[in-house]
Amino acid sequence: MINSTADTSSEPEVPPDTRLGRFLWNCRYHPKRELWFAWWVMVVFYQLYGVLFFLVTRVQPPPSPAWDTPMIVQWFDDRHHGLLAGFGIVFLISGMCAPMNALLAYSMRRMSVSRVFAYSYLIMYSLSAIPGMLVMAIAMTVGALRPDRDPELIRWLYDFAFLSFSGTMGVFLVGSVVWLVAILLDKNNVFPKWFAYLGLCNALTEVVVAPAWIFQRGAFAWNGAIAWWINMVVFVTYTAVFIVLLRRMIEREDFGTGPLPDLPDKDETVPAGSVGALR
Amino acid sequence: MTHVAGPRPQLAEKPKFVPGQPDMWLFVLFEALLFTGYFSVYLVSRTQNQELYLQSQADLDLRIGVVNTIVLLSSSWAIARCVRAARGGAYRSALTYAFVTIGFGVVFVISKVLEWIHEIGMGNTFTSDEFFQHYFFLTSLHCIHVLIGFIVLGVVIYQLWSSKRRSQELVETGATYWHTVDFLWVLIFAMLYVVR
Amino acid sequence: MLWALPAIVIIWVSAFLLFPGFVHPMSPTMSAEEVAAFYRDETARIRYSMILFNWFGVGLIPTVILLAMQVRRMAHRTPILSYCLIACAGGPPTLFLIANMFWLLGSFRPERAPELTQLLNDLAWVTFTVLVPYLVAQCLVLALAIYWDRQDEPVFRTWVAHFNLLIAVALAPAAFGAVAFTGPFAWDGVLSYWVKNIAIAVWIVVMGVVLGQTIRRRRVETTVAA
Amino acid sequence: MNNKRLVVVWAILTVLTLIYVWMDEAVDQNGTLTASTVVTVSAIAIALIKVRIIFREFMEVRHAPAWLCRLTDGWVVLVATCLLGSYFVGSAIAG
Repeated sequence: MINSTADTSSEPEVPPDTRLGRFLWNCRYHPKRELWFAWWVMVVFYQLYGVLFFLVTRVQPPPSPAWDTPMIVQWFDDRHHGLLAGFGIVFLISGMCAPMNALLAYSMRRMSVSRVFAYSYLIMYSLSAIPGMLVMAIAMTVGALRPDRDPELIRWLYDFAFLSFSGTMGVFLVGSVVWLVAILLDKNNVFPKWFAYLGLCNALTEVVVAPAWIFQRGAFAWNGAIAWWINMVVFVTYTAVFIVLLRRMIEREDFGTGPLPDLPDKDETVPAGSVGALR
Repeated sequence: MTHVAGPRPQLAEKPKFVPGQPDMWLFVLFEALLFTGYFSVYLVSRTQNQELYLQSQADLDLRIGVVNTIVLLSSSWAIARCVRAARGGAYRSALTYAFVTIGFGVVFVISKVLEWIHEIGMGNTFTSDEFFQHYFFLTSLHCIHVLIGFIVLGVVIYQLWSSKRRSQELVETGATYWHTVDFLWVLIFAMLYVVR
Repeated sequence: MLWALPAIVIIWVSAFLLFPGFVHPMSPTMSAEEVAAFYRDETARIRYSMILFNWFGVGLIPTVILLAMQVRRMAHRTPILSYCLIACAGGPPTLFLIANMFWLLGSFRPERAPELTQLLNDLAWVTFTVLVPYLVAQCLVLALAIYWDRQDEPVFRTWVAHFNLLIAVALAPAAFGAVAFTGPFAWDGVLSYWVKNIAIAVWIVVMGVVLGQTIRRRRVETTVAA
Repeated sequence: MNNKRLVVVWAILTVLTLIYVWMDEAVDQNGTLTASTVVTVSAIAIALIKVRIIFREFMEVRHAPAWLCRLTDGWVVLVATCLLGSYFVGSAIAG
């Protein structure tokens, strides 16, 4: 899989012809293997995240906070196995956040800005996975664990899960702002400036989530049109954009400290010697 | 950097250019679409419960809204003057206009806060009914944009201050942001105060 | 910082032995009344052992940061892998502290309704059992970093990488600790409890020794060079 | 020249704002608000006209390359469609 993106810059003595061989070669010798590793982990993580949250556990799109207790118990009963197994996989894979955050932090390190940005972002986003995802997964797991538990307690777990998931705002808000300020100050041209402005939109959606803590129904509840659906659109756009931009950053990476060079045109193949010189 | 598009011979006497970073225009359009989303949600929920919205809307004072709008329009005018002055090299006057813009912005924020206090005094809070949910949501989200606008204007002033900097591109980018704040308010004003 | 590790290990082992629910791990099949009775009868031991854990639960962070610093010295082009380790460092202690709080809460008012005590106990055990994701990621990243460390004098020997892979495999089943009430996957089962916790203990001891040797070797090198 | 034009634009925008006050007076009966499709549609229309003036004059789209003109105009149309669409669809659902 990596070879499809990485074979443009392979060394002249690249031996294998098979896909697998090329993949192994890339794993061993590719000069950007660490970056591609982190990038692929990020892509796979988001795919799994979508599948697990939307299809396996079916906790997204979120159910209504206005439901009465029997409905909520019923909701847990319908998803009993999906929740337990799905969140088991979530627990297994959520460590994949680490390479992802490392890559984002690296993008900031490659900029001409202070190291403060990279390290702040790294710490903030490593922290964010716990209240933003794992606490939710734990509450859901415990909720599904004993269907015969007192319904009121199940309802409490339901609120706990969705509010911790939707209502964790600050780390993402400040994290996006850190990233966008770094992009705006950067002189190395690592990211286009419009991505910084898109980051501002994303940061503002985190502000918009806040009413989820207050309302049990309507557009501002945790499943509401404004607090969930519009935010989801922005978040998905933002994520898709930064995945593509990070990919381009890795392709342009020259391991220097100056401005990142632009990509050569598609028809113009990278001279193998330049990569050889890099190594 | 973006003005180097160059004059096109077949067109008018002036060269065509994008004001400010083209990147900022993406923000303008994206953010405006986002607000369109919020307005659509508002309009749909409004039609579902028309009576309640009309009743609550009666508690808003249209005159305050009009004054707010005119204040922001004036600030928009001032920043447009600022851009023209900076382009002409009249940096002192550009600085003055930038400060006038901030002045109008501050007046806007103060009048907004006074209006909120007034509404809360009348018992209309964020949680009191659906109309006021939307009212407080839209106005405060817009107010956050104004506050970010102050930071942007700060950058503009910083650029204009010293002869070492003076990037016309950044001044224009900042102005574009501020106009966005203005036209978003124009839309919000129509949505909250006028629509029946 | 490494000299602190043995002390931390001793404290952890004693807290582990002190907590009445660890040596014979509490079964998820216990009824609410049994759980409540357990918290009522063993209040003191639960409290003191968990306070001890609360004090020293974060003790592993310096070790992971030391590992990240060693990874930084490896023959890599980017600091990404050491960033990964830093990103992993805070996760397990934070999750453990959440579990720790639920246990302490459970023992704070043991006379409350048994259902509530059972809920706190469930939360504590589930959190404790599934805290593996960052540990797994940490082991895998470290293994990858060692495999990619191609130089004449690698920072760590290759067997350390194999060892980390093994530990990652041993830890993985615990992520499914809530799927079953009985059998090896249950939170008191062979895989989710014994294999996982022994793996963590072995990892700490082995990596502590390896780190100690590496740092000493490096110190000798720098003094010779100077 | 340029500056005068800006003042004129500002004046036009202000007058358009004041039209709202007149509309408001015209439609309401002694302070009670009544629903009115005409007011709603014209409020949205006037707002979008103002937005377009701000685009063209204040934000200098007038001098910008054609793609930006088309983009902003297209955007105004898009917003108009969304707002009027949600209003009418919403009304139709409410019956």
